[in-house]
Parts: sequence; C-alpha cells; structure tokens
Amino acid sequence: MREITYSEALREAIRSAMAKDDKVIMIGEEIGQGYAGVFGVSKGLYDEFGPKRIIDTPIAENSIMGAAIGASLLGFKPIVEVMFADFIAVCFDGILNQAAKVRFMSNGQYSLNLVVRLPGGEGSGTGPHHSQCLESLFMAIPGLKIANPSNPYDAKGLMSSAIYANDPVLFFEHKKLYKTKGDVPQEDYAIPFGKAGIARAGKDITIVAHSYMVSVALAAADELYEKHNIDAEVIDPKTLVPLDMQTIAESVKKTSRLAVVEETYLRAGVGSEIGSIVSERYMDWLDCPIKKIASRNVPIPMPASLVGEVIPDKKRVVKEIREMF
Amino acid sequence: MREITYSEALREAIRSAMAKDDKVIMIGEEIGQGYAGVFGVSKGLYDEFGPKRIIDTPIAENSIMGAAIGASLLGFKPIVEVMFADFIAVCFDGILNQAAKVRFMSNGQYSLNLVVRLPGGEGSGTGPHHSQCLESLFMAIPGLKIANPSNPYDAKGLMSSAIYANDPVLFFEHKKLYKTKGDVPQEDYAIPFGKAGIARAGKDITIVAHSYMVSVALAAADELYEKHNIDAEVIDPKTLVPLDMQTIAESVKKTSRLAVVEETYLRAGVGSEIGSIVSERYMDWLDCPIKKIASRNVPIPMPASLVGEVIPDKKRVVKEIREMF
Amino acid sequence: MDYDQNLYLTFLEKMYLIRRFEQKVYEFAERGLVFGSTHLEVGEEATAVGTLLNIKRSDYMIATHRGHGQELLKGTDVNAMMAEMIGKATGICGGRVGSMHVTDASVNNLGAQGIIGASFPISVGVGLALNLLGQKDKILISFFGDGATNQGNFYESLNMADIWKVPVFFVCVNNLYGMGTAYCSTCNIEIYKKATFFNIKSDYCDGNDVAAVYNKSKEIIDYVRTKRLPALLELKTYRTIGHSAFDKHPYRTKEEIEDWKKKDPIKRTEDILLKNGTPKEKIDKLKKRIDTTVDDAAAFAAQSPYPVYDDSLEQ
Amino acid sequence: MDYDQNLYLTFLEKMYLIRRFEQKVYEFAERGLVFGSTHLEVGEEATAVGTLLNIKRSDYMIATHRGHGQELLKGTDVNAMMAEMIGKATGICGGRVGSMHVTDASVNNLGAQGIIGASFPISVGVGLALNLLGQKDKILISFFGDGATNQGNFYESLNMADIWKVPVFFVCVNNLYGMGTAYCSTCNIEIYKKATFFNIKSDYCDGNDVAAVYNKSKEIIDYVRTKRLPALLELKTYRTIGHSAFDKHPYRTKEEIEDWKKKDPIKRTEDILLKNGTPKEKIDKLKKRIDTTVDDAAAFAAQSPYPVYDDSLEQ
Ligand SMILES: Cc1ncc(C[n+]2csc(CCOP(=O)(O)OP(=O)(O)O)c2C)c(N)n1
Ligand SMILES: Cc1ncc(C[n+]2csc(CCOP(=O)(O)OP(=O)(O)O)c2C)c(N)n1
Ligand SMILES: [Mg+2]
Ligand SMILES: [Mg+2]
Repeated sequence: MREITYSEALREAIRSAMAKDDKVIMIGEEIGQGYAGVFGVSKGLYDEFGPKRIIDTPIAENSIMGAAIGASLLGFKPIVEVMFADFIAVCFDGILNQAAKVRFMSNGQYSLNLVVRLPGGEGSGTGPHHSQCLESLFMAIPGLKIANPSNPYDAKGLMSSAIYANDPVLFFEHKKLYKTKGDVPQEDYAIPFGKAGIARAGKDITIVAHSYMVSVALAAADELYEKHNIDAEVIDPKTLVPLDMQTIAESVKKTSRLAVVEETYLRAGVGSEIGSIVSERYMDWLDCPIKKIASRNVPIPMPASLVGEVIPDKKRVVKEIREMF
Repeated sequence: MREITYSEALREAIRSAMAKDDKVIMIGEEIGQGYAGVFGVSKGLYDEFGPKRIIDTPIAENSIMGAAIGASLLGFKPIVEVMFADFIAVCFDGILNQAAKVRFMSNGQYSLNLVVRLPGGEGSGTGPHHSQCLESLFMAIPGLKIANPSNPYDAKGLMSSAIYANDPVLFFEHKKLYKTKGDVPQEDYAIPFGKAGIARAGKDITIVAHSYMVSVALAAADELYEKHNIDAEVIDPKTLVPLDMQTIAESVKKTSRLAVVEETYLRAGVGSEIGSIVSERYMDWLDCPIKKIASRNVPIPMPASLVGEVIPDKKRVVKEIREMF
Repeated sequence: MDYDQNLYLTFLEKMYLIRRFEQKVYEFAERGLVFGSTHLEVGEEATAVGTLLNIKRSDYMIATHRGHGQELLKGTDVNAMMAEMIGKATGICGGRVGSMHVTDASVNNLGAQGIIGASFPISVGVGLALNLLGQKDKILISFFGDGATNQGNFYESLNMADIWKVPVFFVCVNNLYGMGTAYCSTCNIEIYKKATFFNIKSDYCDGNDVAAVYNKSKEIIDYVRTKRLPALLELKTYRTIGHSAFDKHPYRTKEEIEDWKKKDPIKRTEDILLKNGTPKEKIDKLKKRIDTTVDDAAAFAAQSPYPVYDDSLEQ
Repeated sequence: MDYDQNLYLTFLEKMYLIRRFEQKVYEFAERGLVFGSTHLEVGEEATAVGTLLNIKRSDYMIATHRGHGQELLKGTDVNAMMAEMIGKATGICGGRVGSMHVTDASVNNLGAQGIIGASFPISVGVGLALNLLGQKDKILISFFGDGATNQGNFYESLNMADIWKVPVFFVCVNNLYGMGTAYCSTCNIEIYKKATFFNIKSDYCDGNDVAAVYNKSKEIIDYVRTKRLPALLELKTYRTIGHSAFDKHPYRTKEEIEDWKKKDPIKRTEDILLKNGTPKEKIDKLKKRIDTTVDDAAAFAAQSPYPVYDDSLEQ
C-alpha cells in the first residue's frame, strides 16, 4: 500500500471532507498564507479552498475558539488548529465552559461539530511552553471527546470521524509523529471512536500506550521479547474519551499484567484512570500490581539530558516492565 | 472551644497574616467595597487594611492573575479570590503556563507565594457555570499545590500554611461549607500540607473524601455503623497535592477495603489517582476491588431532581459501600 | 418620528410582560423554588424591548445572564420560559439550567453564558458564519453589560469584528454597575467610544426611553443588516433592584435608586399614552391580559414535573 | 542632542555584541546544539540597545521570546547567556529552558514567556507591586511584539495600567510580522494609538535609528520614572532573518527584505561614526574585542556540562 506521513494523512482526511462538504472549514494561526500550519498539515489547502474555508487569524486564541464555536452553532464543522497544544490555556474557557457544555445546557437543541487540533508532546527540546501533553486534564471534562492517533492510518481515519463527531473533539497530535510514515489507503475511511487497537499481540503483559508512546512501547516490547522472553501485548486506545475498556480488559484477562505508558504526567494521568478502572472491575485477573510509566511531575525541560529523565523512553519502559516479572 | 464558621475561619487566617506581614495582600472582584467577597470571606478587611491591601478589580480574571503573579515575583504574598472556581478557566494560562512553571523555569531564582482561592462545588442549584469541582484537573499540573479544607479548623490552618507555601496554592473552598460551624482556636496555627487527617476511625473500610464530601462520607459512615454494622474509617487528605498516601495506605492495611468519595468527576478524578496508587503499591492488602464514588460525567445541572443523581449523596455512598461487603 | 399609539401600546405591553414575568420569578425565588441565583432587570425593560422589536425571528441572538426580557422578546414561549425558571421538565431547556442560561433554537436564541465576556468571541464566530453562508439578511444581536467590557475578550473581539466585517449588532446594557462595582471605577473610557477605536459604528442613548432605543436601534440594525458591518449601541439604564434576587445592594445610595425609579421606562410610557389620549381602561385591559398570561405561565410551571435523570446524560 | 562619539561607540558595541552573539547561536543551531527553536533579532538590535541603555540594573524587565538582546543589555553575563542557549548547566537558568525563556534575578530580569500575550497582565502586577512598595524610582520595562497586541490581554492590561497608574514602560518591537502574518492584515489600528485610547502616553519612532530610540526612550522613561505612570513606545523595525532560526520566510518579498537590510542599524551607526571622524581602526578594535568575548562565551558554553536530572525537580 501507499506510504504517506502522519501530516499528509491528516491533510488527506481534512481535504476530502472539505471537498465533499462546504460546511467544513479550518481556523487558526498561520494555517493558510503564512506557514500552512507550523507542522505543514494544511499545506496547499489555502490554494485549493481559499480564504473563506482556510481562515487565518491574528494571534488571538480566544477569538479562534469563539469563531469556531459560533460557526459550529450555525451548522459549520470547523477544524481549529491551536498552533501548539500548550496554547489551549489561552482559550480554555471556550473549551471548559462553552464548547463542552453546549449540548447539555441547550438540552440538545444545539450540538457542536468542532475539532480542535492540538499538536502536543515533546519534540527535541521544545521546552516547557511548547511540549506539554495535556490530554489527561481534559479527560475530566464531560462533554468532550479526545482522539490521539499514533500513526498515519489512524490519523486519517480518526480525523474523518472527528469532523462529524457531533461533539467537540480534542484531537491530540504529536510533534514526533508528523513526519513518520505508514500505509494509508487513498480512499476515505473512518475509524470509530471508542474502539482500541491491538498494536502488538502478546500473552505475558498488557501495555496500554497512546499517541507517540505506542512506538516507544512497541520498541520496548521488541526488546522484551528478544532479550527477556517477555511477550507483551500493546494496546492503543486511539481515543481516550470514549475509552475502550473492553479491549483493555480482554487483554488483561489473558495476560494478567497491566502497565500504562504515557507522555502525560504520572499524577492524575491516563494510567491513573485506566489503572483504577482495572482495579475496580478486574482486580481478580491481575497477577501483580499495575504499573504506571509516565512523565515525571516536572515541567518539560529543554535539554536532552533532562528530557530523557522526565519522559519515558524505551530503556525505562523495559526496565520497569522487567520488574513486574 | 469557640465555634466559628468556615468563612470566618478563612478570614481569621488571612486577617492575622495581613496584620503581621504587610506583603500579604488580597486581589479579586468584589472583595473590598462591593460585596466583601460573594461568600463574605473578606468582610471587614477593606475597612481595616484599606484599598492598597484589599484590591478590588474590574471583571478581568487575566489581570487578576497577572497582578498576583507580578506582585508575587516582587516578594508579595497575594491571595487571589476567583469569585467562582469555574472562572479560573478565563485565566487558566496564568495558572498552567506561568504560575506553575516559575520555579522550574527560573531554575529556582524565583518562586511564588500565591494563594488562589477557588469557591467550588454545587450549592443548591448554582448550575453548570458556577458549581464545578475542578481540583482533579489541576492535580495533573506539576508546580501547583492543592488544598481543600473540609471544616473551619482546617480552613484556618491550611490557609495559614498556604500563604507561605513558596509555591502557588490552589485553595479549593466549597459553597456548602462557608456557613458551617466548628471549633477553631483563637490563636494562630498552621496545618502542614501533605498530612491527611482521620475524620472518623474505623476498622472495616477506608473511605477517602475531601472538602464537602467529608461530611457526606461521615454521615454515610454513621448510617453504615448504626444500620449495617460496618465500621468505616474516613480519611480527609486535606491537601490533594501533596497527597498523604502513607496515611491512606496505613488505613487500607488495617481495613482491606477502599472507597473514594468525591464531588469531582468520576473520569480522571481523585479516585482514579488514589485508586491507581493503591493498586500499584498495596494491592495485596485489598480484600475486594476499590470503589470510586464520584459525580457522574455530566455538567452540573440546576434542579435538585438532577443534581441529586449527578453528585454523590449519603444514600448513594451507603448503597455503594454496602455492595462491597 | 410621529407619535404612533399602537407602537407605544406595544412598548408598554412588552415591557409590562417582562416586569410581571420577573415579579413572578421573584415570588418563586422567595418561595425557594428558583435554583441558584436569578438576575432581574427591573428598570431596564426598555433596552430589550426597544432593540428586539426591530429584530426578526430569523435573526440570531446571544443574551446575557440578565436576559429574561431579551429571551421573551426574541419569541420564546412564556410558559416554557417560566417553567425553566424553576427547573421544570417543560422548561425551554428541559429545566436543566434555569434562569441564567436560556437557549431556544426555535427562535435562533443561541444561549446565554454564565461566564462574563465569553459571548464576545462566540458572537464574532456567528458573524463569521453568516458571512460564509453568504447571508444578505440575517444578523446577530449580541447583548452584554458594562462590566463585561473590561474583559480582554471584548476588545479582542471588536478587532476581529472589524477585520472580518461581521454583521453583529453589539448592544451594551450599561446599568452603571457590575455587581457592586461602579463602571466608572473600573475604566475611564465610555463604552460606546471603545468601539469607535476599532472603526466600528457606535452610538449611545437613554436606555430608559423606549422610543429612543427603538429608533436608534432601527437605524443601526438597518446599517448592520444592509452594510453587513458590525455596530455597537450603548444603552444607559439602571436596575432598580439588586444584582441578583436577594442582593440588598448596599453599594448604591438610596437617592441614586430613587432618582432612577423616577425614570422607570414603564411609567414613562404609560404617561405618554395617557397624555396622548389613550383611555386608562385600555391600558388596564392590556395589563390585565398580561397578568393572565403570566399567571397562567406560573400555574403551568408550578404544575409541571421536575426533570428525571437518565443515564444518557453522561458524556 | 549634540553628537557624542562615546555614546555612538557604545551603541555600536552593544548592537554588535547582540549581532555576534546571535550569529554564534545560529552556528550552534546549525550544528544541532540548540534544543527547540530560537528566535533571532538580526536587524532589530537598535530596539534593545536604544531603550535599555536608559534603564538601570535595579529596574525590572520582562523580555520577549526574541529577547537575547534585551537580556544581554539588562546585564546578564555573556557566558551564562551563551551556555543557556545550548542547554548547559552553567546557563543562567541551569540550562533548563534555553533561548526563549531567560530569567536572571540578579539583574531583575523577571523572565520571558513562550506564550504570546502572557506578559501583559504580569507587567501590570509588577507595576502594582512597585506602587504598593511605595517605590519612587524603579520601573518596569516590558517588551512585546506587534503580533502580541492582538491578544485581548493587551487591551485589558492597558486599561488596568491606566486605572492603577503603574510605572510600566511598554515597548513594542514592531517588526511588521508575527511569524508569517503581516500586522496590517490583523488589525487596522497603529499600535501606538492603541495606548492613547486608554489615555496612556504613547509614541513611536524609527526602530532602526538607535539614537532616535535612545532619545525617545530617555524622555519616556523619565516620564514613567518621575510621574509613576505607564507609557508606550512603538519601535518600527524589521527582522532581516526568519521568524525562527531556520524559517525560510517565504511570506515576505526579497525586495522588502533587501530594502530593510539597507537600513541595518549597525551599518548606519558605523557610517555615522566614520563620517564624524572616528578612525576605522578604532571600530575594528572594538569589534575584535566583542568577537573575543563572544568566542570565549561560545567556548565556555561548549565545554560546560549538560545539567543532570535530580529527583528534587519533581513537583
Ligand atoms: C468570568 C466571570 N467573572 C465574574 C463573574 C461574576 N459576575 C456575574 S454577573 C457580574 C457582573 C456583570 O456586570 P455587567 O456586565 O455590567 O452586567 P449586569 O450584571 O450589570 O447586568 C459578575 C462580576 C462571572 N459570572 N463570570
Ligand atoms: C499564545 C501563543 N500563540 C501563538 C504563539 C506562536 N508564536 C510564537 S512567536 C509568534 C509571533 C509573535 O509575533 P510578535 O508578537 O510580532 O513577535 P515577533 O516574533 O515578531 O518578535 C507566534 C504566533 C505563541 N507562542 N503563543
Ligand atoms: Mg452592569
Ligand atoms: Mg512581530
């Protein structure tokens, strides 16, 4: 099959939706005439769809979010690019108090098709204001969906679903993934929300990882298998909200061991949520305590010497998982 | 001992610190000449300390937070009142990207004494924009401390510590607690962060609850004891960050059962964090799965008929805990 | 404009409807039936009536937390409004959200925000959407208070409104205070001037003179509708009651309040009608009719059931 | 002002220091030693130099993401600056945060924000603190770009600065673009005018004319310092390089860039010195000295160790 990058896959989903449905628009800083997106996702779209569909804005995140919410109330399907996920803090009220609550507060009179693209994660020294993985925070806000593709195939399929999700979707992308390549069909397809994937089948331990950490978990799984005779199953939830606990549970039932690997922070992270659900519902299936392998509770530093200690890497994952046997 | 309300206890701590240290100031909307705080916490302080120490502002949460951060950088110890915790969304960038990161980013050259008072929780129909318990979100942000007093005694003692915490403190208060009374010594005292309290000793199950939910848990514990022969131990963490896992663990070791009761949301809530830590470290001590009893993942409605189903009450706590035996 | 008895009767009818509606809400609140707080606009009724009589049902609206009049005038059913006030299942939002957050898609009321300032960026977005749709007629009317204009969002959105040329009619109900804080203590600039900074057509008028509000709005709405450009109107008025139902408003002097009570827009309109020969009986009959409407709505609301929780609410 | 050779030599020395410093940063970046992105200010050096030569070490400063010049001029040690650029433990922030976030408490540099607009409210807070302290001398100089003035925070903070009367000197380095976006496409108002809306003293000048910047700043800083009131100065300039180190800046025309290169502030200053009789050798010597300073700093940085993680960083 044809190989394309994660950026290209995202663009393909957006382009196709825009071509078919003139209610699909993009709003953000530097997405059109300037940079065509800092990570190049909207490359070429301005030329194709023009300034009415690819809408450049001033540096004013509140207005970007407001523009998207307002347009969505009138039936548009805006895709917002927040240049770096960290900047969502500037328009957080739009997320927490407006977008997430429209459906409930209007008693279903309005619901929003609204994708908020959030390039997150550390990318070779992007530092404390341009590296954060914030998805765990948003899991605690009812009314939002959260997608987090780990590869080009999922990026395209999840984006296609997100545009029509009928609820605001926080679409967490990852800097280290944009240039990675993978097989992606030319034709349109949608990946349903709430259905996890098995990135690697195995029988000895279940590792749940999302976004960029899927590749770290897979690399660790290879080493665990080759050097330490541990056959790990790697589950990629694809969407954190809704979360496919069934697939995770089935895997844990088989392996009797659970580790969660994430770039979000250890405290109140994704591992906390998944770990607690497993201990609530499936405790009897576990042969050993669960393990949360996450970023340490430190703002993300710039130099590699510190980043390597803060964010989980293959070495740490291998070490921590070996301790479970 | 003398009984005073939670509001009065907060005021006593603030008043005393202000009298002793002229770097302690208050900043917020309607805290001085207008309402003296919507919940009356700053009553009388404007008359006593004047407009230079009790600083009224326009409706401009970003400036309130910025004023506090800036003043704190110059050695002041500001106490911010965000009128309702929900409004922190408007100045979230100040919390996430500035206040929380100052110590780390400056390499310890600056650290902030900064208390952000956050009246949270549902209060007889305050509805989706004035009722949220957001503390679980903030647990995932390194660099912040989180205090959550459940009674007047703790309110005074934790506030005294918070003002000198040398890191930003999100001080979550609760609307339903302001008028509750309790024994509070006249003299100054400080309650250390990171030391949980045992609100009720018991041997059959550990219930962790914070803020207003401590009283709900205590009421449930009484009924469990009287009607169902279950002797619950109720632990009040007092601060969610730092979190006193040791006290919780010792209790679980004794009781072999754990439930977490909270007004924050079920998904990615406090129970997720505590539950996952217990299953990571103390799984062998548990006789049955942990239980998370939290607000359902729904924006907070207005009418009691819906609120009663969304937020845990005594009846639900009793029912859910009985199911654990 | 020539004097038009029918128009003045409409002014009176609509303002009186708001007044009576809110009196009933206050009664409900006194009886403990209103959940949370409710913000009444007693004394400010001319602002909603004068503006919205020029607005079509197909136009969009964003109301404020003090929005009962705006919502009623946009066309929401009185019964469904009243039921919402006391959180009943027959309320316009199923009773979920109460007084502060009325949304009514059937009349293009997009919803009121409890977060002061949040409506500005959304208004720009609605205007953007109208532009993208190629709309040549519909506009948005977006209400806000004086206090809200200190939020950074306000200025940011005015700039966006200017550069994107959105057909939004920004209406400031300037009642001189935001809660207990006088506007003049928070900003040294008159509100209508703030829009002129951004090259936006802007004006002000006496918000207690319903005819003045009506005429000024008519002109500005015509401008927004035909030119497809933003505009702002500041209406100077006063709430003669507290910020929320049981606020004793100690931050204002008795004299100030009494002065403003003399400028009551309903009383003023009645006086004009009487002076121009409308028989008192006609006015009494009109009021009677409204009284009945409101009483019926109150009875409807009182008899309606509370909403029932169901798991599908979980998100 | 009369021509003063020593002053011009100082202008040259400081601007050349910034230029050389950033050339070295660029070299490091090319070699992959700079973590993340770095924003150079080639062409804009007169803005930092002209303003900060009038600022005392005891004054406070908030710099921008494009702040190397501001930080060096405020007095931070060149070695510690350079080491921070490549994330070394000897850096001014222990190498933790790199180019974009320099803080130096020893010279009252309060730190630069990576979040555009975040510095405005903090600046108001610093000004408030200076007022509360009863300071009669110290002020804050707060830098920002043209693009930042579209954030709502900017306007909100100007209003606060006005009503609280804070001793803050707001300096806008208007390089015509925010990343790839021309300011004129985002706002129809000139930046210095925005402050006049809020009754704040405001002015602008040619940001590539270091003497003009120096003189205008001197006057305004004197005003802020003695009157204890806010003021704003807009400096019109241009970065002749990309937004960040490897940005190929396709959003600007070659002609525009070449035009501005002709206005290079360093070249202009050198020409004035030469024209007024300063021997070329004197200038060369001065440059040589700076070259050595910067080379030494680069060597120091290169030889320094990377920071080591320790558990006490956890929060
Ligand atoms: C972001 C935010 N800050 C503060 C409040 C609390 N609050 C509710 S109404 C109000 C006053 C608003 O004043 P104004 O805009 O003049 O409207 P008015 O109430 O006078 O009609 C305030 C401060 C809020 N709801 N949201
Ligand atoms: C809140 C926020 N939005 C967007 C960005 C991305 N960004 C970094 S620099 C920049 C341009 C800033 O323009 P300006 O203020 O003119 O400063 P300049 O870079 O031209 O010096 C942008 C948009 C950011 N860092 N923070
Ligand atoms: Mg008002
Ligand atoms: Mg610029």
